[in-house]
Amino acid sequence: MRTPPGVSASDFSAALAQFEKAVGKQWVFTRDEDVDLYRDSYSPYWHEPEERVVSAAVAPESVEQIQAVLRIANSYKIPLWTISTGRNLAYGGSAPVLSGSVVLDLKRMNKIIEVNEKNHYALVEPGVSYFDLYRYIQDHKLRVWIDPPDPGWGSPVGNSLERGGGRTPMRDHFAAVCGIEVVLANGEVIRTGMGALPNSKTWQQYKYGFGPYVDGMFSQSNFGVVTKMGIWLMPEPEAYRDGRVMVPKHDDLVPFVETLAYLMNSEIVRGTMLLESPVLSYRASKGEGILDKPGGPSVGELDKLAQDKNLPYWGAELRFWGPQNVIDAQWEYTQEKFSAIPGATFKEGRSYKFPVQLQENDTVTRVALGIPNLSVFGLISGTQGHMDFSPIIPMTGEAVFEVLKVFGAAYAEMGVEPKNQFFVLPWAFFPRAFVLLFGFPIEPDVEKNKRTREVFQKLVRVAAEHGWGEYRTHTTMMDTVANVYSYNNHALLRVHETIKDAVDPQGILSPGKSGIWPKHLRTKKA
Amino acid sequence: MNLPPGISEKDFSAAIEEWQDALGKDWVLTADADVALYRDAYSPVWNEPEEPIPSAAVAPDGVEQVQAVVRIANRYKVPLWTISTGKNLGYGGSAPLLGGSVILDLKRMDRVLEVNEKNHYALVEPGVSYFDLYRYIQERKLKVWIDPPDPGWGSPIGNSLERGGGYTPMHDHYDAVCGMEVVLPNGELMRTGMGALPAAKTWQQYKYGFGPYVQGMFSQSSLGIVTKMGVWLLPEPEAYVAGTVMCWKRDDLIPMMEAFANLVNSGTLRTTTTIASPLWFGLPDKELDPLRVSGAVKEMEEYGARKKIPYWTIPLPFYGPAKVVAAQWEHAKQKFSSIPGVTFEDGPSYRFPLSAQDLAKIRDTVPLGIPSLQIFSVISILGQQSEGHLGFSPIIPMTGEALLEALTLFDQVHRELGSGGGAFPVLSSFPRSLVIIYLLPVTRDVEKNRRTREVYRRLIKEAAARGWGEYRTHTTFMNDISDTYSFNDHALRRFHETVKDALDPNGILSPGKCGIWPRRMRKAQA
Amino acid sequence: MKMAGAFLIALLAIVAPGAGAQERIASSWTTATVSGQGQPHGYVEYQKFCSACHGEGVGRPGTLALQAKYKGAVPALLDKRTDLTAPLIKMYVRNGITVMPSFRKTEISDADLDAICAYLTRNNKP
Amino acid sequence: MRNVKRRSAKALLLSAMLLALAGTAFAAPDEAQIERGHKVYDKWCFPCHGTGLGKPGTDSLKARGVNPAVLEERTDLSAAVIKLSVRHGVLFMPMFRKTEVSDADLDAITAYLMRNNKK
Repeated sequence: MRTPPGVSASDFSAALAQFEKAVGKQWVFTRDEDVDLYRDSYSPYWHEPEERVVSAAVAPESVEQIQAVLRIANSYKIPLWTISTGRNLAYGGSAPVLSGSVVLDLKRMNKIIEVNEKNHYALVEPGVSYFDLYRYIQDHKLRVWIDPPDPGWGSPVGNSLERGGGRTPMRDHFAAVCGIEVVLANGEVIRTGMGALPNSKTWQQYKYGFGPYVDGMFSQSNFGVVTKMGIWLMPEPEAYRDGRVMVPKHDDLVPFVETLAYLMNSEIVRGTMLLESPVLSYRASKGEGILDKPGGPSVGELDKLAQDKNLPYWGAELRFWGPQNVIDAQWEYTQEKFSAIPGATFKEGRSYKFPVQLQENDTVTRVALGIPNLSVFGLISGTQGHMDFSPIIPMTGEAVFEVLKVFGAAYAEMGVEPKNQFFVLPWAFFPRAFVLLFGFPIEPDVEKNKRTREVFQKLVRVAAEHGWGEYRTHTTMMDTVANVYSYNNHALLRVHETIKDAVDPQGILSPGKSGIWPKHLRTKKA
Repeated sequence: MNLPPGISEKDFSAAIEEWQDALGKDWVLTADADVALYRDAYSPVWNEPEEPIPSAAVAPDGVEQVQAVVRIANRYKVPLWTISTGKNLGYGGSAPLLGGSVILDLKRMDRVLEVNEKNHYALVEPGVSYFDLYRYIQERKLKVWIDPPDPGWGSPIGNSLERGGGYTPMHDHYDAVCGMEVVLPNGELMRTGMGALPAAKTWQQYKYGFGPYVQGMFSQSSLGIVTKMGVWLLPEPEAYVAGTVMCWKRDDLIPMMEAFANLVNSGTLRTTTTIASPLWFGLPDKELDPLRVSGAVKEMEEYGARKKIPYWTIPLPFYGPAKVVAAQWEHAKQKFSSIPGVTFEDGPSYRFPLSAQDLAKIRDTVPLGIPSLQIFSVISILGQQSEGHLGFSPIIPMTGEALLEALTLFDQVHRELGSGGGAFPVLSSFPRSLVIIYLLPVTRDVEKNRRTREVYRRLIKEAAARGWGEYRTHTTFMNDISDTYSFNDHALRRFHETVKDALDPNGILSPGKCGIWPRRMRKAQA
Repeated sequence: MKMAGAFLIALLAIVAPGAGAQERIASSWTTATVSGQGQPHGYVEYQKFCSACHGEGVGRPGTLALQAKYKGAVPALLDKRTDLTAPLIKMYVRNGITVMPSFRKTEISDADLDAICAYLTRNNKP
Repeated sequence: MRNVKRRSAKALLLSAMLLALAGTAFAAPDEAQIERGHKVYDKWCFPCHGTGLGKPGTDSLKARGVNPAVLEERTDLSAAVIKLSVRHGVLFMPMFRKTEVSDADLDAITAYLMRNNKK
C-alpha cells in the first residue's frame, strides 16, 4: 500500500480507518486496482517513476462528510487532492501534483439544487457534469442554455474554477460564476457574495456581496474545497446564425483582427471564434507546419500560393445568437465592417430557430448550441491522449505574426517538426485576448514523452520572454508555469503562499496546485 | 493636534517627520485647516463626537513614495485611510472610518499611463478622475468611451474598487477591471493577473493570469493600496436609440420584469436603466397623494389612466450599429407587447461622434460616456436645502415580485419615519439583480441626522430580514452592514480577518473598512 | 510520425473552411437524454456513460475508432456486438484504451458496470 | 444637542481662515495669473458652475435668486468669499483639498474670478 509523503504507515491506516467511519467503507479506495483509476490517463510521465500517483481516494457525499475528512486529514497531515468529476484531461485529469496525495473525489456530490428560468442561473454541486445539467434542463423543459466546453463530461464547478471556456456568449466560465460555498481547510463553511447573508434572495444573482470579493481566490487554487456554485445561464435565444468572413492576403490579418476586436468588444460578434488560414491549412495538409519557420516561404510566396490555389489567407466563422432581426442586422453590419478590407469575401452559414430538433447529420458545432458531447475526442483518436500548452496573446494581427515566427524559430532551434504537436491558430475563448492551444500528443512511449516535456518547457520559457503567459496548465507543469509569473521576485506567488499558510496551516489541500506549496513542502518548489 | 488612537504624541511626531523626509514638507498635511478638508462633507455625524476626524494627511506622488509611507506607518503602527480622489460622497467621502487615521491621499498620482484604441482599455493611476480620462481621450481623438458614474469627478480606480456603476454597456465597473498594481501592507509591490509576468503583453487584456485570481480581494477592501489599474473601455458605438416602455397597472410589473430580465440576461439590453413609478412615487399631486398614502391601488390605476400617468416606466437605451439598435428596440417592444395596455414611446436617437450643437441640447450626458456633475442638480432639488445625502442601496432579485415587496416596504418605512428623500430609483446596474437607491438627506442639524441614522439602521434590518443586502455603504454603517452578512456565525468575515491578519499584521491599512478590523482593534469593536 | 500525422489531419479539418472535422464529427447528446423510464438498468447506464462516445450517429469517437479498427468485421456499435464478455468490458471501463480514460467507481459503480455488462451481453449466444 | 467644543473649534478655524486669506486677497494679479486661473477654473469649477445644461452650482445659485448665477460673470466676489467656499464648501458643494486645488491654484482662480471687479 502506498502512503502519502511524510506520513507513517500506522498514521495512514489510522486515518483511512477514520475516513471509512466518516464516509462509509465502500467510499474509501485503497486497493491498487481502485486507486489506479485515479491515474492521469493522459500523463506525460506514464509508466515513469515521476508519474504522479495516488495513495488512496475518499469520496464524501455531503459537506458534513467533507468537514469530517478535512478534520482527519489535519490531524494526520494527510495531503488531499480535490477533484470534482476528475475529467480535467490534458491538464492533469484526476491525478495530484504531489505523488501520494489522497484524492478527495467529489463525484458523489452531484445534486442540481436549482435551475432558475426567470433570472437564468443554476446552483450545482461539484459532481454534477455538463451532461447531467443539460439533461436536467431538458427533462424539465426549461428555456435556458448551458455553455458546455468540449468535451461535456466535465463539471461546471471544476471547469469554471479552472477558468475553462465554451463557445456560446457565456463562453468565459469563471465570469459566469455567481456565489460559491467553500469548505475551508479548518472545516469552516463560508458562502461568498450574497450567500453570506442568511436566507439571501440574490446569492446567484449578484456576484460581489459586501466587502472583499473573494470568489477568484478559490479558482485555480488550493485555499478551499468548493461544494456549491452558482452559474449564470443564457436565456434560450430566439435564433442562431453563423457565417464566414475571409480575406485574401497575409497582411490583411492586421485590419482583420482589428475589425474583429471592435466587433467583439462591442458585443456585436459574441461567443468563441477560431482564426483560420485556408492557405496555411493547405500547406499543412502537404506536410508543412503552420508555424513560420526560418527559411520558410516569404510572405510574397505565400500570398501567391493563396492566389494560385484561390484560397483565402485568413478567415473565421462568426456566430450570432439572439432575436432573428437583431442577429440578421449584426451579420449585415459585420460584413459592412469587414468590407473595408479589399477582397474580403463572405459565406452565408447555418440558421436555426429555437427550440430546434437537430438532425444527427447536421454539421453545426453542438457546443455552440449549448449541447454537450464528446466529439472532440475524435480529433485525438489514435493517441494515448494529449497535454495542452495554452498561452494568452494580444488580440492583434501583429501579435499573431510574432507568435508564428517566435514559436517557428523555437521549434527549428530544437530540431522538432512543428507538426509533431498539433497547433491551431488563436481562439477567442475570452474577451479582448486570444489564446493559443498547442496539443502535445501523449504516447505510450517514455522517450517520446520525455522529448515532448522538453519541448513544452522550452515553449513556456520562450513565451514568457515575449510576455505571453499560460492561462492554465497540466499539473506536472504547474511549477514551471508559476515560475515565469515572477514579477518583483514572485511577489504574487508569495502573497498566495502567505494566504495559503494562513488559511491552510497544515497544508493539507492540494499541495502544489498552481505552484502554491504549503510551508513544509515549499523547498520542493522548482 | 488630533492623534491616531493608541499612538503616543512622540511616535506620531516621529512618523510625521519621517513622512516629511520621504514626501517633502508640503505633502504631509497636519494644520487643522488642511486636515479639516478631509472631513466627510456629507457626514451623517457632522460635528458629533463620533465624527471620525483624521489626524493628518500624506500625499505621495509615485509608487516608491507610497511604499515609503506604508513602511513608516508599519514602524509606528499608524492607521492609514486610503483615498484616490476622495469623492466617494454619500459613502464616506474622504473621511476615515476610524477617527485619528492618517489619510493616504493618492490624488497627486494622476497620470493616464495608456489608452489603447485597438484592444479598448486604459491604464491609470488612482488620482485620475473620470473628467481627466475623458479629456485625455478627447485631446487625442481616440474612438473609445469611458463609463462615468454620476458624478464624474471621482476616480475610475476608486469607483471600480468600490464596485460602482455607470450607464453605458460598460456599466459594471468592477467587471471592467483588468490588471492591478498593488502596494501591499508590508510595502511590497505586486501586480495581479498577467502583470505578474515581467514582460507581460496582455496585462490589460486578460484578467485572470495563472493561479488564484486575487484581484477581487482588493475591492471594498483594506488589504492593499491599488496604484495602477487597467480599465476596459467601450469602442465608440455608431449609434444610440432609446425608447420607453410604460405599463398602467400595478401588477404589470411582474411580466414587465420577466421580459426585462430576458433582455438583460441575453445581452440584448446591455446598459443600466431606471425603473420608475410616476404614479406611485411621482410628483406631488393633490388628488393622488391621499390615494398613495392609503395605498388604494385600483383608484390610483384609474387616476393614472385618466391623467395619462403610467404606473411603471422603463427607458431602454441601446448602443451599437444603427440597424442593430433599431432591431433591438423593435424586439424589446415585441417582448413587452403581451402586457395588456402597454404603451411605448420612442426616445432620443444619436449618431456618434455628436456635434457640439447636439451635445449642448443634452442635459444628462453620462449615458453617452461624457462625465458631468448634473446629478447634483437633481439631488439639490430632491434634497431641498440638504447639505448632502446618504445612499442606502440594497440588492434585490430582478423580478416584479421582489420589486413590489421592496418598494412597498420602503414606502411604508419612509412615510412612517418621514425620512425625507422618498424617491427610490431602481437601477439595473448589474445583470440578474436590481439595486434600489434610497437617498436620505444629510444636514448640519445634529437632531435630524440622528433621526436619519435611525431610519438607515431600521432599513438595514428590514432588508436583511428579507434576504436583501447592501452592495456598498457609508463608512458610518459599515459595521452594521457587515453584521448582517453573518452566514454560519460570520464565517466569511472571519475568513476576511484571517487574510487581513496574514497580509497586514500591524493592521495599518484602512482599519474597519467594510467591517474588517485588524486583530488589535477587533475586541474593541465586537 | 504516423500518429502525429493523423493528429494533424484531424486538426487541419478545424482550420479548413467550410464544414471542418469539428462539425463533421459533431454529435448530439439528445439520444442520451432519455430519462429511460421502463428501460432496463443497463440500458440507462449505457446511454448515460457510453453512448456519447459509443452511440449511433456521427461524431461518436468510440464508434469511429472501432469502425477503423475492425473495418466492419464486427459491429462498430457496442450494443450491436454479441461477442463481448463481462471481463473484457470491465477491463476497458476500468483501464481505458488509447484516448478512452478509465472510469472511477464514483462515476460507474460496480453495480452499474454489472448492469452495463448484462445489457451489452444480452444477445450473446449461450 | 450640538457639540460645543467642536463648534467653537470650527468657528475658530473659520476666522483663522479669513485672517489667513485676508493677506493674499489684495495681491495684484497679472495676466498670466488670470490665464492660469481660467485653466484651473475650467478644470475644477466649470463642471458645476459653468454655463449650459446640468450645472448644479449654477442651477442652485439661480434657484436662490443669485444673479448672475454663473460665477465667471460675477464682479462682486471677494478673495475671502471664494476661498472660504472652496475650502469650506456650501450646501452640497464639498470642500476641496490642497491635493486637488493647491493654494497657488486657488489664488489664480481668485484672480480670474475677480478680474472684472471694480477697483
